[in-house]
Amino acid sequence: MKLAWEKLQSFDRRWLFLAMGLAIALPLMFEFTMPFTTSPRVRALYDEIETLPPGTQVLLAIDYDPASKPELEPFARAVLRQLLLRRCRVVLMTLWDKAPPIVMALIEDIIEGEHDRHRGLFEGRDDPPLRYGVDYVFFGFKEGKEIVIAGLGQSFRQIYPADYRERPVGQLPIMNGINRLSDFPLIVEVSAGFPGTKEWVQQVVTRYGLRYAAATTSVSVTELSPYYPRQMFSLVGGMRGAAEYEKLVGQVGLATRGLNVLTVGHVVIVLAITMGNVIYFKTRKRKRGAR
Amino acid sequence: MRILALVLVSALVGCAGENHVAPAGARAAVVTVDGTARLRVTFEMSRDDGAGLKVVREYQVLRAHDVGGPFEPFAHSKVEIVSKQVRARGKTRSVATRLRSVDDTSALPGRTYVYQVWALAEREVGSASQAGAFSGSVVTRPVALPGAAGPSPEGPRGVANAAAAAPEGDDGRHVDVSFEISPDDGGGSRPVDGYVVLRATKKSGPYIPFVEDGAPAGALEEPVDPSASEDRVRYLVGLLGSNARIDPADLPAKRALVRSGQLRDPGDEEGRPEPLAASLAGVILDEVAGSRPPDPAASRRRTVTDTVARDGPFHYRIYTVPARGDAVRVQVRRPARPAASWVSIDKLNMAILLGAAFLLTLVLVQRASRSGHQMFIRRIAGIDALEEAVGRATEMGRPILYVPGIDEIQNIQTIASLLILGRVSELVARYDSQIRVPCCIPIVATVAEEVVRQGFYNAGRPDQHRPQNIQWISSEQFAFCAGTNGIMLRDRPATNVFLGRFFAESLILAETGYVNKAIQIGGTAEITQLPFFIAACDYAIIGEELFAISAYMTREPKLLGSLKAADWIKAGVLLIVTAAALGGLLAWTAAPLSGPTALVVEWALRLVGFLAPGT
Amino acid sequence: MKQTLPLVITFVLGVLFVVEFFIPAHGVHELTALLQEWGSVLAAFAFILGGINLMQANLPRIWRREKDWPYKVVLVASALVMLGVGLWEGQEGRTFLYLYDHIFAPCNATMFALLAFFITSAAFRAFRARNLEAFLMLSTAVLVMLCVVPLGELVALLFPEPLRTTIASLPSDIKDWILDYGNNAGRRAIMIGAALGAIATGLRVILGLERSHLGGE
Amino acid sequence: MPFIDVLGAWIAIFITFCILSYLYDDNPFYKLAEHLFVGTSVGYSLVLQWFGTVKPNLVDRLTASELGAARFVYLVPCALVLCLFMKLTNRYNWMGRLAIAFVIGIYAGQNIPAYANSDLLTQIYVTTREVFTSGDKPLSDIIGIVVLVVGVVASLMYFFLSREHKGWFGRMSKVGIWVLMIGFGASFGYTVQGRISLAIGVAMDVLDISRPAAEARQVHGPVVSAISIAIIAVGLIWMRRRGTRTPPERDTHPPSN
Repeated sequence: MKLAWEKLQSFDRRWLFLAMGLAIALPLMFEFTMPFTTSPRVRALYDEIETLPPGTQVLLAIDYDPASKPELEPFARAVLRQLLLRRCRVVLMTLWDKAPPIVMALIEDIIEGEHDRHRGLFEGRDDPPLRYGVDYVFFGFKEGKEIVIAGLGQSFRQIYPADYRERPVGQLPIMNGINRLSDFPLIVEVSAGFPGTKEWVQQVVTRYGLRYAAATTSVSVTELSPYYPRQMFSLVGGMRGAAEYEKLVGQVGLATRGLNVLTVGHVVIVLAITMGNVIYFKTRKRKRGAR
Repeated sequence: MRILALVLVSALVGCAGENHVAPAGARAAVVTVDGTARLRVTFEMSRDDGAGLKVVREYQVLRAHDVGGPFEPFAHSKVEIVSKQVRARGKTRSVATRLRSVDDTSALPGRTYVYQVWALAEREVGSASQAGAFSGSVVTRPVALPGAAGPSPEGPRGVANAAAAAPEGDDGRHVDVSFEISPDDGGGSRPVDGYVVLRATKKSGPYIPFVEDGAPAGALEEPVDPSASEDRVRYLVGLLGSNARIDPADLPAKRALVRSGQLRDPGDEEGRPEPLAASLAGVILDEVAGSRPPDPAASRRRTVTDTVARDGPFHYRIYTVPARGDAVRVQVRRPARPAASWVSIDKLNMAILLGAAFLLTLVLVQRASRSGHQMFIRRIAGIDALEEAVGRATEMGRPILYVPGIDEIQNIQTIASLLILGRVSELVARYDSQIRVPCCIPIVATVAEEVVRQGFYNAGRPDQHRPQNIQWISSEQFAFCAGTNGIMLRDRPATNVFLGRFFAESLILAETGYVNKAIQIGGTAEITQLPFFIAACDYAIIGEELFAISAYMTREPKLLGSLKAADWIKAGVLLIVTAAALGGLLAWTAAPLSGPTALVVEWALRLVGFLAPGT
Repeated sequence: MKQTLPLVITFVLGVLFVVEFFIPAHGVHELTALLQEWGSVLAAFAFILGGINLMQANLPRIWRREKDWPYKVVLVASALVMLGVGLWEGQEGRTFLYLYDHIFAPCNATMFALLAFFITSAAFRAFRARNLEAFLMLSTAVLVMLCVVPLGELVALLFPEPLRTTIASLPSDIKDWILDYGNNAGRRAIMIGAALGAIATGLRVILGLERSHLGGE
Repeated sequence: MPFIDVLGAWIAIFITFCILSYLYDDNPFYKLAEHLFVGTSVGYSLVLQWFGTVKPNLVDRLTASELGAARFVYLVPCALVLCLFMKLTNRYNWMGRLAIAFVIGIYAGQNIPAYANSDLLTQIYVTTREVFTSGDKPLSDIIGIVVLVVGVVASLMYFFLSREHKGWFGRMSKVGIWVLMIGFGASFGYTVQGRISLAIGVAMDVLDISRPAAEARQVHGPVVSAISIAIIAVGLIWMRRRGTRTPPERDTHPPSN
């Protein structure tokens, strides 16, 4: 028996890998749902958008790359959907060079695809179709990191004289009345790192008193939580936060499915730690006894 | 709605300079709005608006009694975001229209008016051309507001003690225009609607509006009405010199704090003014306000900051705009020029602290190098293990792997790591072993190569240096990680040293090293990655220890002296934090404060205020 | 000359960049901005140096048919193809993006995903309560992990209604408290300490006390 | 979706499993993916540097005639670059140090005020200010603030390097380590969520869950995944049979913890 513990001490870590692999793959294949609550940190943004009058211009900054897609994309989709259902007008931009394809896919899937082809988003409603330049616009990628953010605070039009299709701002009705960031009643950023939430807060949010909310990867949450709730009134952290948002919007999306997997994954890691400790204490006692 | 007149006027007077924005449209017209005593000025947006580099930031409308001028401001004449008005008026109108309009509600019946519409250019970010320098205007045909010409109401008195000067500690691009608001402001029989500042390059004019920069309430200052909370916010914000939002609920307390001139509102992490604890502020209010009556003159002062492009001189006029009738003009007596300053006032606290730190370091380094005796230095286990690990690698005939983090050379952790690499490679050379340095950034690899070469030279074995061992792998994080993994898996270094700035790859590297049974030393100041180094490496070097390694390894008195200096500064930090904490505790538990306790709290708050970081 | 000139350059530039922070006059900022731009140009050209370095390291191994040489061929070839296609087509080129999307991106994502597995093995191996410190670290980690996922909510279902809501929101409260205070205390101390270390290091470099990057010969 | 893109998706899935095979052990499939990955990334970053920095910041400026004589200022960075390339020679490689001194000088200097402001002053300031904003907070936050201040003080003591950690000082620095460990634990706990999320993302990609339905019908992710796993498994077994895969040598030194 004691020898067995000794053996376990040096047991092949590949079994752990297998356990983790199964913990991820199986819940994805066999769906199940778990109950979970929504936290005020996430709810704040949902409630804010629900009270926005139709036609409000909202800036949605998409600052992540494919590597962080699983954590952030579900939120981006959920919030974009909510904004459009509220008939808010969405101004999209990014400071990440790898993000434009992501934004284009978002536009294609949610705005153009669902609305025009399947009418999924506005099913059963009598809404007029969404028009580019009027109801939504994409300003493309801008090089320059935090300097660009500071510049946007002074003049949005200076930094983005034209959208990604080279259409001048003056010809985009959606931009009427928008000269700088403070003209947006709400700014939502989806951020995976630098340049991201921290730079937004440091460069413009406090300086111009912006209404600002952010969704970030869970790794950055520890770093950003001091900014909540003063600088950002809502902080959506990682897949859990995205799942909560999906719940609020009333849609079971990738994050909700992911959260189930996440739970199993966490349990596996906690079990691994427990097992490690049990083995450790068993073998330690043995060593002591031998002495 | 009945249109009395619609007049088309061609573009007139452009301001000085060939680079001005196109005037605010070729067409501008005035109509009276039926049933109300107001005139509506309609104009077409500038051709430059929404196109090209010269972006129009806002439009301003001035008024005169005849075409010859002088054109003066009237209430609400700023059309900053005109399109919002268009949208608000109804959805019947196309939002794409380029027509904008402004209502003049302060015109007097029976009198004739001419309007001048200015398009004010936004400054170009990062270039020398600045706001307000390039503007264009058009003038309308005269039009009369119908109705019997009554006696002109007596307007408010103008502003007092107006002055224009370059702000202190400025970069040479601003002029501050400051003045005391009209004595009639703040409720009375002659209400004031606001203030407008105009600028000219010649004393005789023309005086034009400008785009203010960073000024809290803008060129058009809202009146002070103590009963309206919104205005109180503006009033206080003006005093604090910041455009932050303040919770009106905290106003009385904050006002007393500020007015007393004793306590600067420290602001939060980003320098944004923020309410202090209500209880504490209340206490101080009683203390301070009781002993020092508020100074009415100080609280009535306003400052507007003008961003200018040229050297000047600039002349200013300040208009007090009444609710009805003509604005009252006050000329700022002396013109002002912007001045570039060599000292930044708001960073003075840091300059003092940093200067003291420099001095302390120099003194201790000097003393250490003169006395030369061994200074005590706490054990850093990871570094003690390094020598042994290098020896073991030599025995096994395997190389040492050294990763200087994956950040750019800009980062100080990378620089520190490269300096340590110099010491480590010296050690490696002495043991006659080899060192492999995979780098994520080419310039880091270049410096690393030089450093290792130097290390081998210092150890007296320059011929043993293999430049190809210092390798740029890839500047993509995970590709670098994959490549470095490859080195670990196939060259099987006996010791892995990870020092510098790491991100998510830290655990992959450390786990691969573990599987290969290498002795691993990981060190970083990156907080999110430290747990992984602690978990997967044999030795972890935490935060500041990283920066001390170089001194630790060499025991050079000079370097140890600088460590000592850092410790002294740390002691100072501890003292400050403890003092502030005690002050806070006192303020929180012993309210209401009196006598010495209040003094302690006040000094603690002052200390906190002094530490406010610059922007 | 070989030794003093680099030291002088470091000192002058270092002092300039420290002092620049305190001088508002814009002429100084323009100068430092220009110098920084040169720095970035230098760093960019180092990429070419890096490319040469890469060839120097790999081509001989291919000629000499060293172990794993076919993989080096793959490496060099894929680098050259990517470079050629990119320079020919530009950053937005179709082939360039195709290679990026279907080779680079999945590799990147999967490498990143390996962490989920490694974190398990690191947790198993290293998170053992050997002493109080280790115990604190592992118990905080476990607590946070359990509070992040909706396990607390699951447990709450076992309780009747008035208790249920309290229990359901408890985990996220605990998690946020640890985040705001426990986590921040250590974080701030590290930041303050590291800042002091960084300042001291910068100072040593500027003053020439540390010169392992320039000395010698 | 055109076939070429379907093929791309297949390649991506196969490469994903090649990398994942590293979890089993280092093997030729992983090696292939690894070298492909490093190679493409090198090419990619070179292209990015060319279009992002070298061309706009140097080449375009030197050739821009409207800048006039002012553009000759950009000959200075050219000279620095030349110095850097002198490192390739044997005789003049010391000139590389000039370029290195330039770079190190700039960044060493720049970091001093930056750290003093953003990390040192800000963190001290935030910590002290927190004490004064505690008036109307709930008890849990008051306790938190006390923990915070004591924690910061104690952990800073741990970083004293020129003083022996004995007596009361030693005890405080011990408390400091505890605080640091709690912080690391929290950080670890949060990171787990992020890392597992990434693995979930990869799993969703190969299983077609995150793919639009129309694409999924063409790609057949689960099938391709199964085939990829089969290919890799069969390949590994076959190679082991042929003995091409040399077993990793195990050395004798005790496992290090």
